[in-house]
Amino acid sequence: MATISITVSHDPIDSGARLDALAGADPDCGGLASFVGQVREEPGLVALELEHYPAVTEKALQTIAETAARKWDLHRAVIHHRVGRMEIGEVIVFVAATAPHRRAALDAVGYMIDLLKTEAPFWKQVHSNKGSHWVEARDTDRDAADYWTDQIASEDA
Amino acid sequence: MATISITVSHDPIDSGARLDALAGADPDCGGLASFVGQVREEPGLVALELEHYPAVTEKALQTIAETAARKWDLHRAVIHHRVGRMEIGEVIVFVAATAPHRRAALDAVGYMIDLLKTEAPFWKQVHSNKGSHWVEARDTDRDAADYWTDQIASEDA
Amino acid sequence: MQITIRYMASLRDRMGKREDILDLPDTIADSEALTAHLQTLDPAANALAHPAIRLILNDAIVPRPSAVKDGDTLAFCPPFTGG
Amino acid sequence: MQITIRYMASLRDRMGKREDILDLPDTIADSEALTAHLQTLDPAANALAHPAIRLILNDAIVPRPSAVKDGDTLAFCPPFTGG
Repeated sequence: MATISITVSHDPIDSGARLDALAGADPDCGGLASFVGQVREEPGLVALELEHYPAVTEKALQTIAETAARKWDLHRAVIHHRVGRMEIGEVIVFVAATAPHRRAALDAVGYMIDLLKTEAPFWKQVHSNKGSHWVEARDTDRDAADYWTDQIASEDA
Repeated sequence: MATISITVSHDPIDSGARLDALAGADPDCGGLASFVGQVREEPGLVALELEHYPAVTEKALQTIAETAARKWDLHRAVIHHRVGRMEIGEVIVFVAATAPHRRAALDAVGYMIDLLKTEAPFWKQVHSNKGSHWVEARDTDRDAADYWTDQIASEDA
Repeated sequence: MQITIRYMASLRDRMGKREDILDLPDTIADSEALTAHLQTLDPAANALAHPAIRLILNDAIVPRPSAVKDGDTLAFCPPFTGG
Repeated sequence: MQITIRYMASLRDRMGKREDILDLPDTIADSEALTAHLQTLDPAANALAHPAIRLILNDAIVPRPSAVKDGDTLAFCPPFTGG
């Protein structure tokens, strides 16, 4: 049974400390993959603000992590997502997986980051020096999530 | 031009500190992917010992990181590999990439870890409670490296 | 029946409010009838009918259409943009 | 000509030594002629002829066969197993 860890919080995410907590935590796992999503510098951007739907978000992330753990035989699956206001360079999301083999850990992290972008109720607002606007969903994100959904469906078939 | 960082050293690798050094280092990058390879617990295993071919190793890792940086438009590519004796749970290798987009960062890390397993002159020896033996190369590692080589060749064609 | 309606993110800006608590005729059986009803009250609610808008019913993400009943909380959600 | 030959990892164990510095006839023009010569000196060197064995010539990984010349260092390498 995989260990799943999900947090959604206003507190800054310390990626290094999160990775340290995972490194060596599963001695039977050779591979630990992670992804850190950060606020990217863009012309005029002052901050991002992330809003979510409490309780539903955590449940959605839990489902994503459990699905990944099952599909890739993970020993550990971790999603830490920040909400509230974040400045350039700050961490929005930390995703990680441990598995006996490297490919499984890397693919699982790719899956989790792709799915959480379209299947967990977060909304991103950009505060720029010209005002504020909501970020529009991107077709490429939708396509990335669909890719996995199709793949899992065809394996289950 | 991407920033490439390669180290081969006997010193323990602190994955968290390495990740922290990268998080926020490229404000124009939204994505930071990493992979940590650790000594996996196995029946009887006491330690691993990694030997390498100085100068040639660093050059091989540099080539792998530069190829990844070019193919995936990375801003930063990092390979830190430990040599010498390592106990269970200790970090053998830390690979990371930053890129504007998450898929590029994740694929580049997958490429680098696959290639360094078969294209850099490291040799792994297992010290167990029954004695010592050299680790045999695995066909699956060879296949993983070939996959990328074929892919890059077909894109260049 | 009484339904609590939430407007999330950009829909909150569009509707100019966070929430409505409405007493509705029992003939409104699902999310789509409810959306149509809201459109009669405020043309801004046309945005709720867009097929990309997703629903959270009580504490679950649900498909469109979904049945609604007395006491439910239904949130209209623009496409998610986390990560 | 003089060639320094290194035996890496498991080949070091197999050959029972790390290195040979050999004075060789100039007729030995490449890595394969050299391997054949080593096999005449010690049957353990048969392991060097295996196609999976790779070569490092001076400071570069090179294909088999590769030309060798006076002053070169040639290392015989089992398949790499890093990471």
